[in-house]
Amino acid sequence: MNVLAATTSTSTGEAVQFWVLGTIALVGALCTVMMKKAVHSALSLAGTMIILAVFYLSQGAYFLGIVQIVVYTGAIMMLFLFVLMLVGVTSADSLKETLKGQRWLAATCGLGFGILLIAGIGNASIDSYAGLGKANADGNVEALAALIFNRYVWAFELTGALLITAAVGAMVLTHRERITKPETQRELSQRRVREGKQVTPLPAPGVYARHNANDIPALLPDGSIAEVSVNKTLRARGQMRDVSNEPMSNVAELEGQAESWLGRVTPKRVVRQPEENGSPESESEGAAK
Amino acid sequence: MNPVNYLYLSALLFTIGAAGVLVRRNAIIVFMCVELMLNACNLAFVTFSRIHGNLDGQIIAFFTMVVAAAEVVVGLAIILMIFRVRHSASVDDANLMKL
Amino acid sequence: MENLIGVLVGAPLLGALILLVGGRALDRLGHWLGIVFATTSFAVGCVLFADMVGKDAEERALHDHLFSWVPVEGFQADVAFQLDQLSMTFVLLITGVGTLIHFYSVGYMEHDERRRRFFGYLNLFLAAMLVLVLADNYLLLYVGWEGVGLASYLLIGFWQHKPSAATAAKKAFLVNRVGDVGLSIAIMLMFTTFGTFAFSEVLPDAGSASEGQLTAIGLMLLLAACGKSAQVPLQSWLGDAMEGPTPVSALIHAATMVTAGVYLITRSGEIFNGAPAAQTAVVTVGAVTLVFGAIVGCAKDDIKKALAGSTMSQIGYMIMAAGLGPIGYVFAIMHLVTHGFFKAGLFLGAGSVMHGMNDEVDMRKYGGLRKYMPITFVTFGLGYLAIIGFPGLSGFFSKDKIIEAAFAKGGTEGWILGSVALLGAAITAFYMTRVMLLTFFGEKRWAGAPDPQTTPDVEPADGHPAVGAAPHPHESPLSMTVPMILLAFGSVFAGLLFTVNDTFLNWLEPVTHHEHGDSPISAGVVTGCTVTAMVVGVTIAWLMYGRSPVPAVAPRGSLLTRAARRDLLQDDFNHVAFVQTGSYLTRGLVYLDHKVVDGMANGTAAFIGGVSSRMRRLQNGYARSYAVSMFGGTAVLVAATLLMRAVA
Amino acid sequence: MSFLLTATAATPAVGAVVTAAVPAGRRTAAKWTALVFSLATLVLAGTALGRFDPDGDRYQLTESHTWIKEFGVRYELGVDGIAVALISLTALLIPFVIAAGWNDADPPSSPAGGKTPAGAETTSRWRPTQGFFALILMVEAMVVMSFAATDVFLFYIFFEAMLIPMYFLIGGFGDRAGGHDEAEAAKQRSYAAVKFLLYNLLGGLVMLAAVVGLYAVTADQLGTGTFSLQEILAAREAGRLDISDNGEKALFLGFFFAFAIKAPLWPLHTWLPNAMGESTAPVAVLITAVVDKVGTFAMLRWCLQLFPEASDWATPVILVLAAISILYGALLAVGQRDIKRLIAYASISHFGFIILGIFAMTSQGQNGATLYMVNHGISTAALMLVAGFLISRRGSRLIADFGGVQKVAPVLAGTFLVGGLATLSLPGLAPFVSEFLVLVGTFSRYKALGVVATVGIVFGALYVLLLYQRTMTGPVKAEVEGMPDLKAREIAVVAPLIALLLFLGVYPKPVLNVIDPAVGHTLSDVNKTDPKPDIDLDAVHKQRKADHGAEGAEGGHAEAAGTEAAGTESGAETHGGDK
Repeated sequence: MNVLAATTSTSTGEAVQFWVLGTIALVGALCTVMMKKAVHSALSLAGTMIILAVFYLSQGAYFLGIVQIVVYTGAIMMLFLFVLMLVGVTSADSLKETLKGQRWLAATCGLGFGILLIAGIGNASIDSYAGLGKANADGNVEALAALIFNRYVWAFELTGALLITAAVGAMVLTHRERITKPETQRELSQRRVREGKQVTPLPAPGVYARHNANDIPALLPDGSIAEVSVNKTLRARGQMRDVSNEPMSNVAELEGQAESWLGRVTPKRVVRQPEENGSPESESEGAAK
Repeated sequence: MNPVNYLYLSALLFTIGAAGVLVRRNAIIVFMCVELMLNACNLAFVTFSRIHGNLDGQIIAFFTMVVAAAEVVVGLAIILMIFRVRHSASVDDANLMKL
Repeated sequence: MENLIGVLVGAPLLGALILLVGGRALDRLGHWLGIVFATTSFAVGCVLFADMVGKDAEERALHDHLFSWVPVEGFQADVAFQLDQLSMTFVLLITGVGTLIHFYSVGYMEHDERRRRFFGYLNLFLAAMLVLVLADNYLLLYVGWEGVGLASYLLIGFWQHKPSAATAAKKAFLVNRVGDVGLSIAIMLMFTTFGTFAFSEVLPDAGSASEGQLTAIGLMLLLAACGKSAQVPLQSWLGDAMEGPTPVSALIHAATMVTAGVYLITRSGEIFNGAPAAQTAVVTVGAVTLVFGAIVGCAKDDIKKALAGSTMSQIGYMIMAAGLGPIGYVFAIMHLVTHGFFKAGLFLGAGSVMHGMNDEVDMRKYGGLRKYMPITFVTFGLGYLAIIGFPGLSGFFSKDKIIEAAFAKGGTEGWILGSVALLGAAITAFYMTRVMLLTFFGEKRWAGAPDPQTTPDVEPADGHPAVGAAPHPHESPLSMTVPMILLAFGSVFAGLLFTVNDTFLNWLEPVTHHEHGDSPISAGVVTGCTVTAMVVGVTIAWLMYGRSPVPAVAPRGSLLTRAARRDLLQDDFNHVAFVQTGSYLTRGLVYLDHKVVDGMANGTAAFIGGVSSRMRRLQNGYARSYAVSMFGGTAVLVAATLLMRAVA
Repeated sequence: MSFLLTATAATPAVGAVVTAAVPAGRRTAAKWTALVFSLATLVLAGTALGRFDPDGDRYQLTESHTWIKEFGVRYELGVDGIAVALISLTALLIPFVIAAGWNDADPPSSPAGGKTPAGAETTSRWRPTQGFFALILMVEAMVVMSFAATDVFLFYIFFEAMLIPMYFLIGGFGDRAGGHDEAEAAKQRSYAAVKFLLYNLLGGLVMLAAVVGLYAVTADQLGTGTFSLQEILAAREAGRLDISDNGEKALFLGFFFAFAIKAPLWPLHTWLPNAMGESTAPVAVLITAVVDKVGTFAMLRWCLQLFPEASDWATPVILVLAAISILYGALLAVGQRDIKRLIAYASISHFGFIILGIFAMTSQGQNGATLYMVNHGISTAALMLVAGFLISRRGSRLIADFGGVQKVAPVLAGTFLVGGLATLSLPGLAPFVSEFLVLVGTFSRYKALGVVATVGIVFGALYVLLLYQRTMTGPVKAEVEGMPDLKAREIAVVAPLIALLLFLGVYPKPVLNVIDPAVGHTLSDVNKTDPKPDIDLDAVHKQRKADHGAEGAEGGHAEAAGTEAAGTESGAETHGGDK
């Protein structure tokens, strides 16, 4: 932007841009750290990265600015989201600290480190800057290319090798080699019988016709829920919606009506206590009923 | 405004990222915080490039990005694998380093 | 002729080696081998003596350099022998008496299954003693000095199964070691003072050293002499050394080894001549021991211990004479030689008595033995007359000369020393008469009916004491009596032989340099006093033990008697002062080593262990905890960098 | 350039590998392999000794190759008289150690019930025998390298690496516990091994810091850092290397600390009694007669040569510590109840003498100290090995468990006594010469210390004689009854050692001739000359001659004495001529 060889101050426009976007970037960074859900963190980070890309552009690093958007925000953050999707939400998302004193130590170190860095930068007393006018004279991309393919070509080649290795490594890591013959249906059923766990097929989720969503466990004859009817991932995330109280209370209500209709004494209503692993949602739902 | 302010911003972002690494338990978020730290460094490099008027800083930032990309790929693959085995993405669960 | 000196030493050394390494195969003729080697040595000694007598006084000394022993820069010690008149005297005494005692031992040790070993040790002793007197430098002398100590250790403890013998042997070696410290330091002092310790270099020029240096060397030599010659304050081992077989007591602890101290002082005469303070110390030690030994000798009921006290006392005479300087050296040696004869004879006599009495040593259980052992009685009696200084016998001449020399020292010192010597002579007469009366006169006091005619003559089963069985007194075999007779000849005639024409004086004079002292009283008066003292001593003893029967169990006695029986409390003193303190010190140090020195190391280890087991908790396995440490570490590094830059 | 030293060190190393590779169940083959290799080493060491010319260069049989160029580390070997004597000692003792430990690592004999199948199986699979002998050979290889190395770094590597086989030898093989609690014995053993390791490792680490420091100093002052002794000495000679006073002191202390632990010097000694007490007698000999010698040797070669001024500076303290060692070790030996611990404390006393001799800085002292190393090796080996035979017969190390052995096993008692007499430095046996040289050397410069050290010989006699009296004399104890006397193998082990003790006691000149020039070099390194005697006898003689020149007899006498004195000073050659 600035074509002068050595200047002390940037344009006002850039200053305004810095103060506004810089604040947003900071907020984004803080959100990345403090958001409870990983998805929210990822989105905040993406925002911060885009703002950084803008900063790159405004500082004369055009190539990097574009790369930042394309590679970082576009590719890397998408990868993060993909993985998030695969992994899903876990209990690790909880913001509750489990290590004693970890937070205090982290705060102390962070604060100390930040102060030191800032003090160091302040100490450096850079009042003027050269600007990239001269370096970018033939165009930023051409100048970078000249450097990369001349002085840094060796490092560049190595980085290429690294990337390929990383790609192969990721594949190797995520790939599961089957080292035994896949079990046939017969073997599976035999094993089920041998282990005596669950011989029949798993129950399907949903309660009658009213709730057929995948996250709602089926009910057993006594009114309790059959957890195995819900997908394992959902269970791991704790996204199991227990609606057992609703039909139970409906039945009880119906029975009450029938009793009163028949003029008999209302039998004591049995209210099932929520399961231990019932998610907060299901708890609140139960309470709402 | 002096470009030094970018450096201050970079320092703050780095510190926030570092604090995130220390505080969060979800491996993916920890990873994101690491990315944040790398980005903070990149910002500093780009700013130095501008202050000194040569492009070496940008080159370094470029390489950092490439390496970061490689790191993310491998790192996420590892997280996935661990999740598959342990059904958890918490960094605290992988405490096999304990004596 | 020089080469014969090597044979002189080599023969018994070879004998010791063959006998000790040879094993059981030599058991049957081992003792004869030992005698052959000892006799060879004696024969060579005689040849050398004959050769020496044939030469002029100035040319008599022979020198034989064998090989360089310890060559280190300025420190040159050689294995080299020097045979002059002084050494010659000792060589003849050692090999002569030694050979006789070899013969005697054949009979005495007849029933001991380890006789071969005994002769090996005796040969070893001869070799070591010859090295001692033939060495041409102090370091080689030291080898002989410790060598005889070793032989003495082995022979005192020969009956190792007896704990008392083992203890006595150890005690003798240890006390001698204290003396050896003195000799070591003396040699070191010579080395730092003169740069050498060869007789031929140190002695002629001793005068060039300062009196202080000479006094220091002299006192250290005196310490050495005290150890080896059982002089106060290192006298305590000699009494216990009587645990050894009697031939050993005769040879080592009467005739030869214990007189090594006298040899050392005489040999180092030039050093003492330049150090009057050291000489005073020597005469003091001699005079004190003279009386000390005599008193102990009076109280002992054990015949060998009584004789041991006497030995101590007689060596006191010699040491005192040697301490008098040039006026006394010759007489010290003369008394040494005559004492060698009569004391060896006395011990052999005592051995003969014990041999016939089932190894009973308590004189109160003897009595009236003169009828059963006539030869022993006569030879013992001649030795007795010699030691008390009966006119005409050897002891009379040598002791008289010493007493004369003591008076001739002059001044108050001379009077004191002379009086002490006279007192010693009187006490000597007393205790020797007591021994004589208790053993050979009076009633028969041993257990069982004292009628040898009716009881079968049974030899004791072996050399072990079979105390309690009824003894059957009998005369000893020929191999024992012949040496006794020969020694008795020596006791009778040696003194006369030496004194006529001052033979002995002229013989030794070139080596020891003699001066005639001016005695304040005439020689005749001194002789008169000596004879009077002797008569007084004999009379008192006869009054006490000759007229009335002696109780078989010792009476309680006066305080002095009881103290004297306990060797004037020397062992009690040593026990309290050294043994007990030492054992407390050792135990304390062992405790200290375990608790403090080792404890500190272990404490450090425990401390580090404790700290690390606490530090281990930091390694909780949580990656985030480690990350905090890393982050904190980075912060510290940054801070340090900044600080360094701020300072620089 | 010859490869003799490399070969001497490599032979036992190869032997160790070969011995370890002998298949299980062929125990006897392993033993013979080890013995043959140790004898081959002895031959090579003997060749080295024969090729060594005492009057030639200071370092001979040198080898020099670049090893790690970047750090100036070289593979440099070379021996002076001291080193070649000690290499010979090592090579000499190892065959005896192996022969004495012939059955020490055999499988425990099966219990009284007879051979059970399980026991037979452990016997056929038993491998520790191979390990035991391989480890001994490995120690030998490393010790030889430590003696031969003239590169600080090379020396350091072997100085430290020695700890590993020693650790296993101490911790892995102990006396048969006999009637005692096997588990408790194993616990004590591992405690001793760990203590040995930790003490020596600590010293080694401190030394490592000093080694690095030395490199830094040479790199700083010479441009390129070097560990080579010869280069450093040459540079100092040329004035190119001048370590600052404080730097030299610090480096000296770093080196000395490690050597003082190894030697060991009071108060760093407490590992030795444990290590020697718990290990088998041959291993105890290995520790005290071979491995510990590296410590005292290193003081001579490294401390004095590299840091002469600092050595001078530290001398008073070291001498006092050495004197304390002498008395302390002897007094503690008196108070021991365990035979092997007693010998260990006696060794501490003897190491005090050696260190005293080294730092007295006189030719007598250092000659004596070096000779002492050799003699102490032989005498302790003799005493300890016989003690080992004694202990294995009774299954107990306690002095109180013995008594009257002399009666039942006279040869054993006799050899034990000779070993003991050598330990108390009886004249006529080898240690006397060295001990007296040390005392004279010390006395001529430090009178009081000399006297204190001399008093030590009384205590020496005390502990040896007490030990002999309590174990060998007196009435025969019931448990000792029927104890067999030494067997042929055992006599073959002890007899040569005793013969050597006698020979070196009477004629130590061959050894002294090898050592003496090397000591002269070392003394000139530290700029020390022997103190002159107070009286110059030559001057006295001249004076006398002048005074009595006219008198024939006097003059002649003085002249004769004078020539003799001159002969004395001009050294051994003259005496040889005289003869």
